[in-house]
Amino acid sequence: MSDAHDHDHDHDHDEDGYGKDEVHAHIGSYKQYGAVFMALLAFTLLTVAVASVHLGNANLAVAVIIASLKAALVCTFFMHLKDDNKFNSLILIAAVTFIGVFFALTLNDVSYREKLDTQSGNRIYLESGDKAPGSWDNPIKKEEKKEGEAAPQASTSASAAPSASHAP
Amino acid sequence: MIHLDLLSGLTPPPAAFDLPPAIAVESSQVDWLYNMIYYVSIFFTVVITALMLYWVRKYRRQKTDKRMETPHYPRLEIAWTVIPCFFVVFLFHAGFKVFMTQAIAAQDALEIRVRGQKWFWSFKYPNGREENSHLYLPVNKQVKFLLSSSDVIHAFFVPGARAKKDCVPGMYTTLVFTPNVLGETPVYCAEYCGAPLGYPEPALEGAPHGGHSAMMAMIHVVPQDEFDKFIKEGPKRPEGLTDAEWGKQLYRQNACITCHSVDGAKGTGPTWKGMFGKPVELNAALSGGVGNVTADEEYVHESILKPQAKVVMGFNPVMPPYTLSDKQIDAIIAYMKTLE
Amino acid sequence: MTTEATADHDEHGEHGGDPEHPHADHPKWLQHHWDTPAQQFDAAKLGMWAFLGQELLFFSGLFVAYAIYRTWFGEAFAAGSHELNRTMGAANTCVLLFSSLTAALGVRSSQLGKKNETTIWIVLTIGCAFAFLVVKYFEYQAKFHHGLLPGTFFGTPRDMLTFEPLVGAHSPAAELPNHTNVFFSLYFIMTGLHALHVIIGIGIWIWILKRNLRGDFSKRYFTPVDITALYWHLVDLVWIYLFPMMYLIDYVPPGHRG
Amino acid sequence: MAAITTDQHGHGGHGDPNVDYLHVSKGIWSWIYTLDHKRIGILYLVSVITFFIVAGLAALLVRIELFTPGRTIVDPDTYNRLFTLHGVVMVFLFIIPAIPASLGNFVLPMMLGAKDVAFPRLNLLSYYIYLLGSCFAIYSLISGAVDTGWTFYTPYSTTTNGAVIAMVLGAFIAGFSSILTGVNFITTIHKLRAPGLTWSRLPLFLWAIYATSILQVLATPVLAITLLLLMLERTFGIGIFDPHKGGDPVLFQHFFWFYSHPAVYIMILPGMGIINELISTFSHRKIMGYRAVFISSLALALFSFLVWAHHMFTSGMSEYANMVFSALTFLVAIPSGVKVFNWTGTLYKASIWAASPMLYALAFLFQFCIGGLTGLFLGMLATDIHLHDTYFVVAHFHYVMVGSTVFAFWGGLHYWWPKITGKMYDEGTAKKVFWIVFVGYNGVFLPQFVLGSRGMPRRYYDYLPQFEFLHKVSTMFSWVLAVGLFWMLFMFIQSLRNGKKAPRNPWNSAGYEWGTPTPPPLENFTSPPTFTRGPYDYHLATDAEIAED
Repeated sequence: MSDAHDHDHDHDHDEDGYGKDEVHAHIGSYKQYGAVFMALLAFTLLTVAVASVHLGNANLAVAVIIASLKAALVCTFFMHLKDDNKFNSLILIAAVTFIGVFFALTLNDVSYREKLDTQSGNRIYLESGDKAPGSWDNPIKKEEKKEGEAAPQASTSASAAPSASHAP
Repeated sequence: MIHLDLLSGLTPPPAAFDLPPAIAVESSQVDWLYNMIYYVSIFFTVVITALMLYWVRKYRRQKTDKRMETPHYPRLEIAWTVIPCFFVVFLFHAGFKVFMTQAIAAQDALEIRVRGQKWFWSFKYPNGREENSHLYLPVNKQVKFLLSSSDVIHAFFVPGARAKKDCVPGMYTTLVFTPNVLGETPVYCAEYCGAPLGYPEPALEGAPHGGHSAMMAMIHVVPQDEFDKFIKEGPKRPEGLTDAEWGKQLYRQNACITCHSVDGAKGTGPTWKGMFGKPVELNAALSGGVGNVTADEEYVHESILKPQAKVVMGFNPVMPPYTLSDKQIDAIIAYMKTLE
Repeated sequence: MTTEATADHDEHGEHGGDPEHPHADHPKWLQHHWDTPAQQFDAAKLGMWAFLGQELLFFSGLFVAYAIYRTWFGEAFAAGSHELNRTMGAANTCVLLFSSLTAALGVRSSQLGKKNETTIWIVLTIGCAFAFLVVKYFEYQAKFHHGLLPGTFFGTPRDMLTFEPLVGAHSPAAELPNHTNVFFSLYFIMTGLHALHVIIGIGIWIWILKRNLRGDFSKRYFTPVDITALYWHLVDLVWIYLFPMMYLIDYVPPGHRG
Repeated sequence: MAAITTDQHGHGGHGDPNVDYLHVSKGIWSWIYTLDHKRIGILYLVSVITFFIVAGLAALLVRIELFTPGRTIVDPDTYNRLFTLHGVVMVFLFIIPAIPASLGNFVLPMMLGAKDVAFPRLNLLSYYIYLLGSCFAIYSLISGAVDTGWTFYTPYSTTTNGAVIAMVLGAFIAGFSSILTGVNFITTIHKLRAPGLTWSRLPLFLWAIYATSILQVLATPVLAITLLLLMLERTFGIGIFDPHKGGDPVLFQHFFWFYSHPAVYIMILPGMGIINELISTFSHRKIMGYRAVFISSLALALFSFLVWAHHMFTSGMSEYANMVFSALTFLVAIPSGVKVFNWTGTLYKASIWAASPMLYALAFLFQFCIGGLTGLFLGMLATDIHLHDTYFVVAHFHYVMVGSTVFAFWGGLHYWWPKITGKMYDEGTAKKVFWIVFVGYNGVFLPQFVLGSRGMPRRYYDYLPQFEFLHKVSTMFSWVLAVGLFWMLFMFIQSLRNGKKAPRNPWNSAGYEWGTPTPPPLENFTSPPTFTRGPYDYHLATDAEIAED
């Protein structure tokens, strides 16, 4: 994958030598940049409109897809990835893949903190409402905290241990 | 009750290679895996090192150094890429299977709540009874530990059972094993949790010093009937000890010693020497406006159960709340009275 | 080596991200260890893209934290998100998209060697950036006055400049569900860090403007403008993701999650 | 080349080809403002070795304290600050910049046949950012160091006193130096290869540096954001990692290890790269399975991003994640195995000259076997539960970091010393020093495997009496290691003062970097080189190229 290749452009600079001597990237027209900008604005309005419609779980997915489309537009046209050296796109793809890995494996841990255990009928996270010591003490509700917190496990306050927010 | 002669003959020199003597059912499987990888590693290291040394000596550079090309062995390359894959997948499978035995508890497991705190362990039995630094377990009964911590991350490590799990503040984690050997086995803290200033004595007799390294507890595996008898009566004064002596023992076991000195030396908390019955100047801002108070039974009682209620001037409100029974607090007060 | 060169490479602040802009004798902008201008241009672009990959990973850490806390405290995030002003957020998005357009057109005119047109586009980009910061300032002020502040400051309305608590100002923090302070902590870190990158961007654009007015760039040498535009597009890219994630959260009660 | 006037900064002009880079310009300014990758390499080398000595002394004090149970020389709090100092300075200020920034900076352009790295000023800027970072770290050490361990786990790091913010800021800034070096090297390897140097002729040291640069660029920013969040947590109490405010301490561990596992590959990969050069030069043969070795370098770089949470098996992570990470961790064993088998295979039917650099390479092979294979114990869930956070882990990572990377660093230093300084060190002393360092090093860490299996936890100030004997053995051997290392330092200083003048190619190597005169001129090559053969093709190399002259 040697990339000492030259720019294969039809520009008039044609001195030979180690690859194309002069630097001349592809120059887009006003119309092209304008069109991309309009598309970006349209997507922004779309994502705001979709957000007001209550779609349940799909809302997050749609928002991410629209944002990714806008990001792709900016990368290919405004950042010239379309007519640039292919290795630059490879760097972007590598960065995005490793971010994906980071997301996937961390969420894999966080969202399954008690899944595996349910098959055997008991839970790692106490649903009995006992707060784990050192857990959430709501900074705003100062008054309730003062007299409520006698023994660490005594009070059965409303919010269960922070990460047991799902219902079974 | 087994005599508490703690650490002298504690862990006899390790039998299987260099693992501590096993005290749980699951440990034998872990030992088997450990020994298996141990042999595999020794084999590969010896083979590679022997080959290296032999070839280095055999192919020493001669005067006539006829530099020929390295031949190419594609099949060999593929072989030593694919074969380790199988071996490694087997290792993963075996490891995961044994790991699950220490993660999933049966329905009727004995549930012990373990709380790690800066530099001592406290255990709570199903009937609500709480003990520090000592844990009594019935033999051949699966135990499910519910671990938590109230300040920083500690780790409940029982080398004998090959079991370890972090105690994380703000969430519960579980650990499961079945002790099947009578006797005592140590519990260490495996996650770094700092150290107190100076060189105070540890909560557990004979344990090392230094905070994180002092955070040791003792598990006593006792026959079932003895465990039932122990669990029924609450913490009571061991025979042959006066109230004051029991108070002194509790002063050690509950790690009061880490912050409160008895000889007047300055520590993280106020000294107990000559404190009882005298007026105490409080930090009014932190004690709900109360200026000063005399150190009587009621003050000591409240300061043990709700330490943040009244804070002595010049000290930080860092004392954790304790759940001691009234008899235990009276014993501690008796001990305080002897400290003039 | 002219002092210009040494002054060049430490004006980016400690990020110092952009590979420095080459200066040499024949022609003036071609560094001695490069054989051809094309090689130098490709190298600069490649180095810049590596730096942009790094910036993406930098922000990804925050987005992972956001994702985790949103799975745990969905209700608090939705309540927090409704406290934010959507129109201001949308306006900011459009301002940044427009500044991305002007940056791209600035690069285009610089490639064609039109010095004056490039100046106009760069000035427009800087203008949009300032507009973005002004809108951000008012948004933050609203949060400060409502006491929706990160961590320990959550719940006590404060004045933005003096940090003095505002006596008598009502803070909706008490009515918000538990854990909403986590949302506002993340909100302030992510948008704050993004605003810091906008400020760094403005600094670089002003430096590029100075060099453009001085006539450093030509049809054969426009790399600095191109690279600064790349950095600016990245800043816009991060906001493209930040806007829906922060402002457009819709809460799904656990029952629905099935 | 036309006679080009030498320039005060020693860079603008093209430097006189027959005046070596050390004498082309004089004076302190020529070092402070140098843009020559060779001088920047030396600047890095000097700072890196100074930090190695500082952290090494801290390690000696830690070992002396552990000589006897109970209090030996320091209080528990000081002991905690000592081992944290040892950890932080060794990781962030020594071992990550050691090979890529010092030896890599020096040798990379020469191996590519280039005049300099792609962005010389960015190279100098990276060095000054590294210095700025270390100033913060030194300030933190002076004002009563940090007692959190080099991992800064929350909530301990956010609740303890001590100059945590200064140390964390130091590591934060030093991270950027690592990122910019990575950017610089990736661009150089892509864009500045001499004609004829195709990808399949690239020296394996450069493949390793290339893989390391990818890791440096794509992993270090996550450390930056983690440390930034830690600093915000300590100053404003934002509650991201604080359970009292709804945060999650295990999340910090995810963030920290997402960087720190690739970081341990940033440490080992350059070491592996140097081993390729040493084994090939001193066996006078091409590395066996060149393609397999460079692919496994890249594979290691890729896999290192997938396995970070095997540091967290007991941290309260879900069992589902434990399963996934344990499976992925075993992927990493395959490329390492391939490399070791190929290195050993190269020795077969070679013509081996066991000079002092080669001794370090052979020791690397032995010690990397132990380090790598003990990784199997820790990758497997069942045994890791018992062995995690015990001295077994301490011994494992010291075998991989010191036994492999630092031994390779010393081997590389011996190997390129004549090229860097133009002087030879005394071969006899070097061999004696090697054996002392080898015996001392293995004596310190082999007993710690046994300590760990017996359940001795990590970072313990005091221990039970049954562990005393092995701690005594380990501490005594640490003194032997210290003697060996000081003697090595003295040997190098001695060679600077009155070592014999080094010939052009003292090791009869066919490597590209030995094509230049020793020490090389400013532009590395008298005339721009073109390469017609691979770096290890001894069967194609002419006698003139190999000869010492």
